[in-house]
Amino acid sequence: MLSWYYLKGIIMLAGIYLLPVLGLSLLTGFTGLFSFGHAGFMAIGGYTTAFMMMKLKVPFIPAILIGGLFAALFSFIIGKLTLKLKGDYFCIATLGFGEAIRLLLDNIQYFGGARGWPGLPLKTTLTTVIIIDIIAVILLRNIIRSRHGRNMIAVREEELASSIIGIDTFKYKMISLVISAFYAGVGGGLLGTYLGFLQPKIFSLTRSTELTIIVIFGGLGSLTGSVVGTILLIALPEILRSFANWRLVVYGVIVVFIMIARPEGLMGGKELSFDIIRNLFRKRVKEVKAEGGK
Amino acid sequence: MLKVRNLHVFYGGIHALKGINVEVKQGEIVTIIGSNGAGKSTLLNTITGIVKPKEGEIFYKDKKLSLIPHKIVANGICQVPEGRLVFANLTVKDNLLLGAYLRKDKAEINKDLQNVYEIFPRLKEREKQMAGTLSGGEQQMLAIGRALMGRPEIMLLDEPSLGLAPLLVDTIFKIILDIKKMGKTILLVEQNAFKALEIADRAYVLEQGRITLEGSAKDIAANPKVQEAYLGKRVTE
Amino acid sequence: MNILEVNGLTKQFGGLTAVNDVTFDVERGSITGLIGPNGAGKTTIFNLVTGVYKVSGGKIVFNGKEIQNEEAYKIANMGITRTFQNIRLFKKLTVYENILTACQYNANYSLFEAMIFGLVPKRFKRNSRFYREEKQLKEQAEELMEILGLEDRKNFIANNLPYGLQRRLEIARALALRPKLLLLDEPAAGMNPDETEKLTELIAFVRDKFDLSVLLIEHHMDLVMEICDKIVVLNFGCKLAEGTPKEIQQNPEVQKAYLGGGNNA
Amino acid sequence: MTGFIQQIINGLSIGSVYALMAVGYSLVYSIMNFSNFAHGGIIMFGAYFGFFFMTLYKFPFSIAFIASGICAALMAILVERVAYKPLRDRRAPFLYFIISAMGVSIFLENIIIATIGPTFRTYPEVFSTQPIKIGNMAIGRIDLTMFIISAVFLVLLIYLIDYTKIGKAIQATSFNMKASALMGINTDFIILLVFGLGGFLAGLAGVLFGMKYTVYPQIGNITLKSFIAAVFGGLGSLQGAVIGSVLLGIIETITSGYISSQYRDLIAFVLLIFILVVRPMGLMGKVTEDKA
Amino acid sequence: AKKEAGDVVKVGWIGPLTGDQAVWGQCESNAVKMFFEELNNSGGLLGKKVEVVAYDTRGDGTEAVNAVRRLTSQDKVIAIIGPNSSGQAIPISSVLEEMKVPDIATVATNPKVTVVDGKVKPFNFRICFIDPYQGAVAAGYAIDVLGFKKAAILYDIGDDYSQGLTQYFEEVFTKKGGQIVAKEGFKTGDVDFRPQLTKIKAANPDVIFMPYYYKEVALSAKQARELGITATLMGGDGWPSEQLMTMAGDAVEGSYIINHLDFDDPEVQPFRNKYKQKFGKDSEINGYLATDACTLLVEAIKKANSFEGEKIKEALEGIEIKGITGNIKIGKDTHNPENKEAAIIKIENGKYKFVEKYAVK
Ligand SMILES: Nc1ncnc2c1ncn2[C@@H]1O[C@H](COP(=O)(O)OP(=O)(O)OP(=O)(O)O)[C@@H](O)[C@H]1O
Ligand SMILES: Nc1ncnc2c1ncn2[C@@H]1O[C@H](COP(=O)(O)OP(=O)(O)OP(=O)(O)O)[C@@H](O)[C@H]1O
Ligand SMILES: [Mg+2]
Ligand SMILES: [Mg+2]
Repeated sequence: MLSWYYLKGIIMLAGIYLLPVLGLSLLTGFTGLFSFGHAGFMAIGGYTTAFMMMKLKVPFIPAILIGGLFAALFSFIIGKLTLKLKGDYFCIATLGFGEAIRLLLDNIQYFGGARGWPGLPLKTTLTTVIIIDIIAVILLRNIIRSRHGRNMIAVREEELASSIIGIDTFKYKMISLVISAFYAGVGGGLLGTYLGFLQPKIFSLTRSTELTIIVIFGGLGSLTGSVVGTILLIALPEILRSFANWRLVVYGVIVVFIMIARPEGLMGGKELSFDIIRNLFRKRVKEVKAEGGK
Repeated sequence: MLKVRNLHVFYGGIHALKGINVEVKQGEIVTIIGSNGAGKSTLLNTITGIVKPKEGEIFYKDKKLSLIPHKIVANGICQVPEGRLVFANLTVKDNLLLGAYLRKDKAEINKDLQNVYEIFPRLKEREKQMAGTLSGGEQQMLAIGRALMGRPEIMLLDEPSLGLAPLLVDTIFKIILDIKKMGKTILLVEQNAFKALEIADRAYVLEQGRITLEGSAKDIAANPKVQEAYLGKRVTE
Repeated sequence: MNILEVNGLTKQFGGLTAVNDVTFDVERGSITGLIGPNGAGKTTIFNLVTGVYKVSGGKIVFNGKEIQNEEAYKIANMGITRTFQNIRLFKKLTVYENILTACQYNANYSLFEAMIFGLVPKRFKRNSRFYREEKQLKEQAEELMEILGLEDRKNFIANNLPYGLQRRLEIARALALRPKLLLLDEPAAGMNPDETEKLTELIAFVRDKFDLSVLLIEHHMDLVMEICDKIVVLNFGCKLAEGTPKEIQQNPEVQKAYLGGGNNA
Repeated sequence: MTGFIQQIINGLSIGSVYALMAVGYSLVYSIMNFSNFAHGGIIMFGAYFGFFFMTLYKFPFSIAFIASGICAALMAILVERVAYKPLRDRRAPFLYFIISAMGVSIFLENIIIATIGPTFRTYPEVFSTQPIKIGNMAIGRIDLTMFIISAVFLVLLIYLIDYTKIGKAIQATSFNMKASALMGINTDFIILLVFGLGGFLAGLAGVLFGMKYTVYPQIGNITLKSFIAAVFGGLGSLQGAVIGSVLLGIIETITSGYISSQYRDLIAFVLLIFILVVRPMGLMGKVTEDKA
Repeated sequence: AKKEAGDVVKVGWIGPLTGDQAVWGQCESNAVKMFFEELNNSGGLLGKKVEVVAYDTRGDGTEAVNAVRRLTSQDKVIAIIGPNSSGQAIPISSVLEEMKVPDIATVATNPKVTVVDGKVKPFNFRICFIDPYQGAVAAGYAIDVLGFKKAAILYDIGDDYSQGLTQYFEEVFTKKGGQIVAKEGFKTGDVDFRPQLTKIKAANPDVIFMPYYYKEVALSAKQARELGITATLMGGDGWPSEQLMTMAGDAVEGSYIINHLDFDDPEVQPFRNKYKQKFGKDSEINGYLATDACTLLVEAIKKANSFEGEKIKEALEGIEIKGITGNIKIGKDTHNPENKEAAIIKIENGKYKFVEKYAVK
C-alpha cells in the first residue's frame, strides 16, 4: 500500500532532521537553553558543505563534518556573546542570529543569494543517514550518561547550585551549544545533498521553531523522545497530506492537544534505554527457556 | 468552628493524608505536631484549597467549605504558608497591602499597617525594599504581617518561627497569644513543639498521614512518647 | 592555622550596607558558628565567601590564597562549598542523581573519553579512565547516601522529599565535593528538637569523618552552643562579638540583641 | 535634511506599529512569564473581525473598532482557557506554554486559510489616505492614530498596574499564584483579565493594521518584530516595550535610509545582541542580583 | 476514489495551499481541477478519465520533494503540474528523473529550473517565461520605448523571483545606457517600505521597478504616493490581479506591467468567465498559466498517444500549442516556452489596458 520509495523519502528526511533535533535536545532538554536559531546553524552547515564539495572538491563525508565544525565555530562566537543572557533573552538572541544568517545568505550572490544554489551532488543515501544517526545517538547518549551530561542537567535544574558544587556553568552551556550546533550543521549538510539544492528560505524561522516543537513534543530530557518525536512530527504532515487546506489546521490542533494532554511531552524525561530493551528481551528468553524446561 | 472529616489527600501515588479528623473551636489555639513529612503542611494546604482532597469534607462554621482558595480566604481563613512565599517582585509595603486585598476599609487597613510595623519595626525600615531581597527572617516577618493584614477569623500558621532569631521566636509566640486574645482562632503547625504546646489549648500528633494522638496541650506535652519523639532530650532531662 | 580568614569584608546593596567591615577567621578543623538577628548579614557573608556576590570591600583568604571576587565554581573547586537557606536542590532529579552529579568534582575523564567509552562492552573499557572513575563516582554516591541515611530514598525525586530530608540531601551533595570548608546556612531550620539533635550529631560526625572545617549559621541555640568551638556574632552587618559559646551566652550585648532574656530552645 | 526628518517620522510610525503590538504582548508576558506567540494570531483575527464588521455588517468604524477589540479579547480568553489553563493547572514549565502557543498560532493562521481563504482583503476607506503634509514631509493619519492609541493605552496600563489594587494583584499573581490565592486574589479572574486586555489591544491593533496595510492570514507575523522590540526594552516592562519599539523602528529606518536596506535586519539584530551584551535585561529591565 | 487502472489516469499538482503563497497555489489547484473536470466531461483523454491529485507544499522545497515522491510512487501520476516557485521546482528534479515523470512548472522563473550548467534537465518543463527575459523586457521597454533614463529598484531580498528580475533588469538597463539611481531591498513579510521609498525619492528616478507580488506592490505603491513620489511604477507578472486595483487604487494608476497576456483578448474571456463563475472570484495570473500547462500536457499525451512518462517527455519537447497566454513552443534544449512575446499592460482608470506585444531587441 505505502510505496517504499515514498516511505524512504520520509525516513531519510526524518533521519536528517533527527540531527538538529538531537542537538537541540541536548541544548534545550538537557541544558535548559532555548534556541530559535538552529535553522541558522543548519544553514551554515549546509552551505559550508556545499562550498567544500562544489568549489574545493572535498569528498562527501569530510565535507559534512567540516560543515558541522563550521556551524560549531559560529556557535562558539555566538555563545561567547549571548550565553550569559537569561531565558527569553537568550532565545531572542538566537532567533536574531538565525534570521541574520538567512539575510546574509540572501545577499551573498556567490552562493546564489535568495535564488538558491542548485546542482549540488546528491550524496545523501538512506544508509549514510541511518549510520550517521546511530552514531549521533550513541555519542549523545554517552555524553548524557557521563559526568559532563550530568553537569549539563545540573545547570538546567539550578544554575546557582551547580556553580556551588564546582560546575563551570558557562563552560557547560558552551559545550552544549557547540555540540548542538555541530549536529545541526551536519544535518544541514545532509539536507543540502539530499535535495541537491540550497536556498536560504529553507532555513527559515519556521524551521527553527519546528525543531523546538519536535524536541518538546518528544519530551524534554529524553533522547528517545527526540527520536520518536522526530519520526512522528516529520511523518505527521505527510499523513495529513490528503487534508489539503486543512492540513496545518489539524497539525496545530495536534500540537496543542499533545501539550495539554501530556505536558511533559511524549516521553516525559524517560528513556527507552538499551538496558530496558535488553532486559525485556532477556526476560522473554528466560520465559521461553522456563517454558521449554517444563 | 473548623471541622475536618475523614480527609484523604494524594500526591500522585503518595497517600499523604490518610483519613484525618481535626476540630478547631472558636477562640482556641490548636497545634499540630509531627515530624518531617508527616503531612502537616498538606493539611493546611487542603484547608485553604491549594491542594484538593480525594475524599473527606471540611466544615467551617457548620457549613461545607468551598474548594476554591480565594473564596475560602473571603470567609476569613488565612494561611501563613510554609516557605513564606512573599511576593519577591513587590515591595514590602505592597506585600502587606496585598494581605488586605479583600478589604475595603481604607482607614482600618492603614491602622493595621501601622500595627504590623509596630510589631516588626524591621519591616517599616525596609518598607520600599523588594521583598525578594529580604533576609530569611525578614521574609518570615513579612509573611506573618501580611496574614495579619487580612484580619482573619482563623489563622493557619505553618512553622511561623522557622528561621527566626531566638529573640524573635519569643516575640512571635507572644504575638500568637495576642492574636488569640483578640478573639481569633489559630491552627498552628510548629517544629518547635515545646513552645507550641506551651501556648496551645489542644494538640494533635500527626504521624505519616494519620492522627495518632489528640488531647489537651498539657496532656500531650506530658505524654512520654511525645516527649521522646518531638521534644528532644531537653524535656526528658 | 586558619583555613579561612575574612578581613574587613564589606558588601553594599545600593545604599544599604549589608555587611560592614567584618573580620573573623575559621580555624582548621573547627566548627565556627555565625549567629545574629535576622537580616544581620550572615547569608550575605556566605554569598561573598562562595563567590555568589562580588565583594564591595575587604579580603577573603582561603588556605593562604585570596579568593574574593573569584568565580563561584572556582571557589567550589578549591574546596569551599555550602548549603542554602532557601533549599536549592536539583529538584526534579532523584536523591541519587543529586549526589552523583555533585561527585563530578572527583573525576577527570574528558568529554571525548565519555563519548568513546560510554557504550562499549565492559571487557574493552575496563581499563579506561572513564570506566574506573565512573565506577568510583557511583560508589562514592552510594556511600554518601548511606552516611546521611538517605539510602532508602535513593530514587525519590528531591522535590517530593520532606523538608528535613531535603536539608540532609543538601549536606550530602555538598560533601560529595570533598570540601575542606563546609558552609551550612540554617541546616536545622524546619526540624523538630529531636531531629535537630540528630543533625547535631551528624555535623560533628561529618566533620571528623571528612576532616572538615565548618562555618555554620543557625538560630537553634542548643545546636550552636553544643557543637561550635567558636562563635561570631553579627548585628546590623557589623561584628558584635566573638568567642566561645560560654562567653557568647554570657555576653550582655548579645543577649540584648539576639538571644533575649528567656530560656530559648 | 527633510529626508532625515522624514526618516525619523517613518521610524516613529513604524515604531508605533510595533508598540501597539508589543504592549499587549508584554502585558501577557509580565503575568505569565512566557512569550505568547499566539498574540499575532489574535491580531490577525482582530483585523478580520473589523473587516467583516465593516463590509458585511456595515458597522460604522468606531463601533466596528471597539467590537473587534471585544471579539479579539474573547478569543484571547478562549485561547487561554483551551491552550494554557490545562498547563497552568499542572504547573508546567514555561517551555510548554510556548509550544502550545505556537500550536495555537499555526492553527489560527491556517483555519483562516482553510475557511475563508488566503485572499487579501482591503478595508473600506475610513481615514483619508492623504497624509498630513508639513512642508515636504508626510505623516500618515493612521500612523498618528496608532501612535496616540499606544500612548494612551500605555499610560492607562501603567496606571492600572502600578497604581491600582488590581494591578498589584496582577503583579502578585505573576510571581506566585499559590501565594496570591492565599491573599484572596481570584487568580483565574486576574489571568482572564490580563488576556482579555491583551486581546482587546490586539484586536484594536489588528483593525488598524488591516486598514493601514491589508488583511491576510499572515499579517500576525509582524508581531515577531514587536517581540524583539519588547526584548530590546526589557521583557515584562510596558514602558520598555514602547521604548524598545520606537527605538527599533528608528534603527530600522535609519539603517535602511543611510546604511543599507538589504542588510537592515542584520544590522538591527547585531545591535540587539550588542545591547543585550551590555544590558542583559534590556533597556528598562531591572537587574536584580540572585539572592541565594 | 477507487483505483481502476483500466479507465483512470492521475495527474499530479503541487504548490502552496497553505502559507503565505496560498493565494496563488489555491488558484492554480482550482484551475487545474476545473480543466480536467471539463476534459472528463467532454470524453476524457485517450479514452480515460483524468483524476487530479493535488498536494500542498507550503511553498517549501523539502515538502515539494516529499509531495513529488508520493505523487510519483504512491499515486503513480503520469505527470505533474506546478509548482509555482523555483525553490520548489529545482529540488524535485532528481525525483522526477528517478521516477521518469515529467513536470510542467507554472511560474518557476529561475533559468536553473530547466537548465543547469548548460545541460537541460530531462523531466523539468515550464510554461512561463524566465527571469532574464522578463527583466530584460521591462528594462528594454522602460528605456527604449518609454524613454526613462533613471531607474530605481525596490525588491524583496528573500524572494528568488524578485532577486532574479532585479538582476536582469539592472543588467539590461545599464547596458542600454540607463542609470540605476537607487536599489533598495526589503524582507519577505515586510509591510512598511517608507524608509526605502524615502531614500528612493531623494534619488529622484523616472521609473521605479517593483518586481514582486501585488500585495506588496499595493502597499509600496500607496506608501510611495503618500511620500509624494510621482515616478512611474513598473512591474512584472507578480502584479496582474483584480485584487491589485481594489488594494492600491489610484496609487498604481499609469503603471506599466510585463504580463503573459492581454486580459481583454477575446480568447482569454471563456476561461476568465468560467473561473469567476465557478469560484466566485477572479483568477490570478497563475490560473491562466496552470491552464496552459494542462493544455500543453494534454496535447503532448495526445501526440505521444501514451501515458508513459518518457514518451510524454519526448512529446513535450518541441511541442507547439495555442494557449490562453499566447502561442507556446517548448524549446527542445531549454524546456522553456520560446519566443513567447510579453504583453505590455498599462493601468488606466483602474483597468488593465493592453498596450502592445513587445520583445527586446
Ligand atoms: N507536591 C508534592 N508532590 C509529591 N509529594 C509531596 C508533595 N508535597 C508533599 N509531598 C509528600 O507528602 C508528604 C507530606 O508532606 P508535608 O509537606 O505535608 O509534610 P510536613 O508534615 O509539612 O513536613 P515538614 O515538617 O517537612 O514541613 C511527604 O511525604 C511529602 O514527601
Ligand atoms: N540582593 C540584595 N539586594 C538588596 N538587599 C539585600 C540583598 N541581599 C540581602 N540584602 C539585605 O541585606 C541584609 C542582610 O541579609 P542576609 O540575608 O545576609 O541576612 P541574614 O543574616 O542571613 O538573616 P536571616 O537570619 O534572616 O537569614 C538584609 O537586610 C537584606 O534585606
Ligand atoms: Mg511542612
Ligand atoms: Mg540568612
